[in-house]
Amino acid sequence: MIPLSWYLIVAALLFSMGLYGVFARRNAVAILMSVELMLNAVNINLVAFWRYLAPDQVTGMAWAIFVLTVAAAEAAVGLALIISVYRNRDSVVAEELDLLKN
Amino acid sequence: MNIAELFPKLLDLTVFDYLRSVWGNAPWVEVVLDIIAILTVSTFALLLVFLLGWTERKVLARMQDRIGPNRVGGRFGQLQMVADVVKMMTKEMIIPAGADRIAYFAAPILSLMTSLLLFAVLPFAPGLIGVDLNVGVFYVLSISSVSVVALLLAGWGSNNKYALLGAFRSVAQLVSYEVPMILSILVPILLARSMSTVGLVEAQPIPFFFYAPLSAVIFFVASLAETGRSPFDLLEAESEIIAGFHTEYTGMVFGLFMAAEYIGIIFMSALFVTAYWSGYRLFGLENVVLNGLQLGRILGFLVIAGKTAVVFFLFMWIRATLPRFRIDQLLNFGWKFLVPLSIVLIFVVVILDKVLVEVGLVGGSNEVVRMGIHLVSNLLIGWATIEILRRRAKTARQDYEAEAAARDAARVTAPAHAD
Amino acid sequence: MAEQITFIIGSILALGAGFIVVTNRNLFHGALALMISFLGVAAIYLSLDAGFLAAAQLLIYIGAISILIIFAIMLTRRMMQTTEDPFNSQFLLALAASVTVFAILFSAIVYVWPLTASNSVPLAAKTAVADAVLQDTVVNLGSAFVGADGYVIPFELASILLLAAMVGAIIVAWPKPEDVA
Amino acid sequence: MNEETLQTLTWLIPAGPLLVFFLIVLFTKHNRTLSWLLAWAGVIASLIMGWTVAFNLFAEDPHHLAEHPTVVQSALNWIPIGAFSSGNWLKMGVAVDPLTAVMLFMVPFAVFMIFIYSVGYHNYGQGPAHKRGVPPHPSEEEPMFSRFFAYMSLFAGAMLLLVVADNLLLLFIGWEIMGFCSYSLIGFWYARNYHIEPGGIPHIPPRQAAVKAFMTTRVADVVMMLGIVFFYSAFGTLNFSEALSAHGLEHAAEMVGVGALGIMALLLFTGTVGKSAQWPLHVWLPDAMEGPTPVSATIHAAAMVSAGIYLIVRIFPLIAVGIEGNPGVGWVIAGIGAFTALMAATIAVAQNDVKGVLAYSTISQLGFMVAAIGIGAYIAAAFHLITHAFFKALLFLSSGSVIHGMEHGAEHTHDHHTDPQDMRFMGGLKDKMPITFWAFVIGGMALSGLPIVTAGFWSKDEIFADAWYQWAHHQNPAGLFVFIVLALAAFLTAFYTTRQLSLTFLGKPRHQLAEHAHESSRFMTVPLMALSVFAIAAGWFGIPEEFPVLGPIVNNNFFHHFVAATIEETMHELETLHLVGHGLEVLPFQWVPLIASLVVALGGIGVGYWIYGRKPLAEGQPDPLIKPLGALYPFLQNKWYWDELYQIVFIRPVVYFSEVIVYEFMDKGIIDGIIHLVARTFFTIGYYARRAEMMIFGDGVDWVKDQFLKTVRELRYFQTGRIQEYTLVSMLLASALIVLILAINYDLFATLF
Repeated sequence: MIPLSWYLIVAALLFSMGLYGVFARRNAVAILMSVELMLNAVNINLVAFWRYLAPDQVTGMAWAIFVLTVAAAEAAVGLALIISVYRNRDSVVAEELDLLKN
Repeated sequence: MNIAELFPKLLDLTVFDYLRSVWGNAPWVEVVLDIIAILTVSTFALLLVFLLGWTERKVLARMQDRIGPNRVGGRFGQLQMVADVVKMMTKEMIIPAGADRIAYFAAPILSLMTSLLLFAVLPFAPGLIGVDLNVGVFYVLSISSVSVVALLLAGWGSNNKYALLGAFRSVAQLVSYEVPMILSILVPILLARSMSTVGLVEAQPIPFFFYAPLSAVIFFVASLAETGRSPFDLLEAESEIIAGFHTEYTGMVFGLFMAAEYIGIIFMSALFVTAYWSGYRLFGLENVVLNGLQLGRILGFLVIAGKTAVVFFLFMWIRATLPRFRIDQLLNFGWKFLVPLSIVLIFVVVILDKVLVEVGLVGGSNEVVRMGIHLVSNLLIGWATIEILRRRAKTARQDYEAEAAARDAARVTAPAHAD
Repeated sequence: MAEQITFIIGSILALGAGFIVVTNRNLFHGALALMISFLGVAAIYLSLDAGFLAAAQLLIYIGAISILIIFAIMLTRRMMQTTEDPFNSQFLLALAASVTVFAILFSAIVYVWPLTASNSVPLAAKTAVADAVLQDTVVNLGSAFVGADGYVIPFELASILLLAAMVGAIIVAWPKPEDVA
Repeated sequence: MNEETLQTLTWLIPAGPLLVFFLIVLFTKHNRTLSWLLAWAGVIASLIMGWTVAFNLFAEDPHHLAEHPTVVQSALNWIPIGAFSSGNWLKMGVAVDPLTAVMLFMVPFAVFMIFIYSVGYHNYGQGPAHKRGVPPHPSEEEPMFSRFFAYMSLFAGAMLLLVVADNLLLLFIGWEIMGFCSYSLIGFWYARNYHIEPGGIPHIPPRQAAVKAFMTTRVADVVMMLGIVFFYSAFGTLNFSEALSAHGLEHAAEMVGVGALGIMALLLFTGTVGKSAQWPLHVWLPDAMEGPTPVSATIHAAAMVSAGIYLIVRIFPLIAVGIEGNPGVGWVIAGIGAFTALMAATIAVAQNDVKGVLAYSTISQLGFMVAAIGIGAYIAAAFHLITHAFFKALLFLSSGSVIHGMEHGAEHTHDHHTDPQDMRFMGGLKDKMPITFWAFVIGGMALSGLPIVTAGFWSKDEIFADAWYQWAHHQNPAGLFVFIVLALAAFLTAFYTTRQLSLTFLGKPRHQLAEHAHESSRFMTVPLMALSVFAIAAGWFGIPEEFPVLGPIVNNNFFHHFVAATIEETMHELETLHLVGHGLEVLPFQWVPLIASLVVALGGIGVGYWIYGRKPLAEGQPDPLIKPLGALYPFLQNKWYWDELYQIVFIRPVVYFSEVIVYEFMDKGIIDGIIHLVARTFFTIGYYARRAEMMIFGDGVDWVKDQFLKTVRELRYFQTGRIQEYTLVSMLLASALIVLILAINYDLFATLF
């Protein structure tokens, strides 16, 4: 049997990697991809908790589906924004999008 | 283990049980059996390509008043496909300069892989199925949506603008037609109250085609588009973008794409048969037992093979008959016609069927009444749709004619004002 | 046995491909790796008896989101010089931060969880549950989503969210008239 | 009618107009006839269902009602709280008790009348409009006709939702939808502009008025939301019938204390202060007159301001308990109400805008109701709410008709510069617009409280009676205070109403606009006539039984018994629990308030007629009050300078604060100062280090100094505008926090070391 903590650790690793991508990547699309990784990590947690702690209820699954929905919406809007920014500023490097500085 | 014992087990599908009894209960046994099953289904699917590739060439030739393959392997060119495969395998594989090699090679593999994966949930005969998932149809849809990725990879990896354009087009087409396909196959799912493919077949003493012919037609059209068949063959429209996403592929790599395409077509035909034409069922043939031998299994398999062949013939017929759509017409047709129609259809079917089942018109002799009512509602919707289309076409034609007349008039009077 | 294998393969795919996603210079390959990572997550779902969610993962993440991302990459491909550094100036600090976060999560899972969870919560083993219950999960999920005693409001809100996101995305990405000319 | 049918009907009451909103927005394609037909259909459906439900309750036995006040109760599970299938739900539902029933009688009817009127008001001309977003000339059609009806339907639907809501959250949802609708309707003519001559009365354009109304009510709503949160935490539910039962209140009083319940009542009351335009948040309402007149009628009669009063009437048991626990609460509510009533009445005396007078009279009358609640006159407040809604709707619609007539005059004379709303240019409209005149007279007399006949007299009289009873029987000084102040306000009310009537209708036309005015179309006059009936007859249902002569004849104070049934039982139980001093009381007949109300009403009308009506103003003659009032007159005319005061007290300081304190002082001074200080310190250190290095060390210190300088420069660019860096920092801080919490909670340091 696989202990629950293994799933949690895999999810934590995936989450931390995604976090690193969000912090350190220059390209906005890459940041978005890292965010998707983080969302996936969260979903692993939800499903793992569902299966281990409350398999007779649907709460975990339901929330996993909601996360999926939100991820889809987020990707659509995020990518639209990136394309729009690219059109206006000719750049998708997050560091260069710093009109708010100082 | 001997062959004499094995053969009858093959017929009544207890061969795996037999093998288990021979090999024991070691953990590796299940893994080996799984691999055997996977290999069997995949090999079967791949072998079908040989048969159907040849058939299509023959049929198309006949329809175009030609003879078709007639040299290799005798009068009918039976070995033409074998020769083709040998040719493709021996051809040089040319990789374009600047290709993204990972994407370039991942594409055909992914393409073939997704096509083969689809066969896992296809019920060939009673009890003869790779795996009976309770979300079988959903699985099919998920896998076929993954196959879109293969086209993108091919288009990007080839480093060729025609390939990339072709990939863009293909993705637009496939993603668009996924929607009506999902929406229309919801109708049999709702009627059967099951997403499993076996559940679909089991729920069809009367084929669902007679319940919802409109949904069947939509599904058929969408599956034509999903497999990139004529008249939706924009994926490879030779006259416009050379060969679409597989322009840069040669040799066996191209062969993989072709195999994947044929397997996809076969599967779509088989799924159509499963969802609307009661799959392997035909007047109880699938349950025949002769001398304790499960003859029904073989008969059921033959039944679904026959039905699939008919649908596949329909595919070929359409390919030989209809001209190609333009990309904007294609997308408009999908989004502005098929999608709304199938949404309306789903609403009607859901409400109607809920009412019918609540009233108790389900099962046994009542099933005919249920079918009749669904059929009438479907035909009504179809008639209304055609009526609406006819009127709109009429006004559009009148507008166009008025415009043309105005243009003509302008042309006649124009010289007077000229200069 | 099969479950462990699925889990291990899934984890390796998810984590390995995830690593490629965050480190790769070539964005397109990053997107491919992302897809593989999603596939690995789907495998993890399978090992958790959530077949429906695995299929949904394929359909939505690979079939929709990944394709969307690849499209975006292709549309902004002029910016995709693989020569330039994929990381910004704070990558070391970022590394430290994410390692810290992982350390916190890890210690929470390994050290703190056993302190909080009473012994009644089974951590090592899955709750034994009949196959029929798992088979019914999809049915229950369906009725929970549309039932009055379930998630019908959040479900409808999610659909409105998707609709709004779709409209918003179209409007945001729509070329302005002056851009076209 | 069985219970289930009633439940279904109640759910459907707000559904019609809400649905119509979407239908008009999505499907009518600016088809004018279709739009108003749809809007009518929606509100008629609400009217039929609302009256069906209301009359079902009217027919019930009051004693039976008193035992089970909530006749209709139906709730849906809304959002699961806690684990799925744990059975904890946030519920949303509808409920109907007698109070709801009288509102259901009033709201849909008044709204329907306004809808009928709106068709005539907007649909006069047939030609295309010259511009969107400004009032169309009489010969043009309103270009945003469909939009108007869509918003109005949403408004009506939200009000009905608020009325039938069985919990505070659903009520708040309706409340906020109305806030949005009032914003978009007040600013309906968004492109309108005014040229104010220097020295004239400040006059803001509709779009600013809309923002002002929205922002002012928002201030109150934030506080109200705090109240809702407090309510939930104290009662554990937002449901009225659960929370405001004797049991629920007792429980909450034990939980948080009686004094805290008073605070909660005040927090919720703040919502009323904003919505019902009480001092000090009354400033938005007069400017809300910038909307089309039907909107003014809706906002000030049927819907928006009534909602605020409805809220405090609805939560009356809570307020009563709060007052008992802390009499200051009662003083605050009664004081604000009474002060508002008097202040607004004085302002109304000096207004020249025909709608401006009505706006201030609305504020004043709302003050009456709030003051009534403050002294515990529950039924009187509810009664005045209903009668006021009828006669104020009538007055607004009549004034709209007058303006309309004046605009016809403007169209005829091509004079588009004279303000058609200014009463100084009117006069002599009695013969030109007879129906409007009589409607205005009936409404005006109801507002003045003309004895015996009109509805306003009976409801106002009841407030006086309650106030006097508080003083005479319970020796409550608040009662006397309210009594005196309201009597003054009532006198002024009668006075300015008579002034308005005289200026508008009597004498000879003082301007060519008035000369060419004529009666409005039937779409506008029919609602006036219908509302006139109610402005008179609504009062007859609340005649006290002991009233001389009339009381024994009618012998059935229907309204009193009916509405009292809502909380009679609860208040009785609360009395036995000693949470309130006394339950709902049946007042004995008292001569003092009756005489007072007769005197102020007749006196006000008399004085008004003596000054304005006896010898109507001639053209160009100044207002006769200007001379005797002296400096007071501009003070009143400029609305006590509240707007200017707020400009000085609130707006300028905020601007100053953000400009000077935040930007100049904190940003530039402290933050930059620290950075500069650090820089200078290290620079100095570096300087001396360099000096030292010259003598002692060499390059090593140079390097150190460079590093210091570099760090300092980095520090200055701490605000990078880069989202990634911000997230990184916040993540690090969050991590530190989590570690800290975990460490404290689980004594991690002990485990680790």
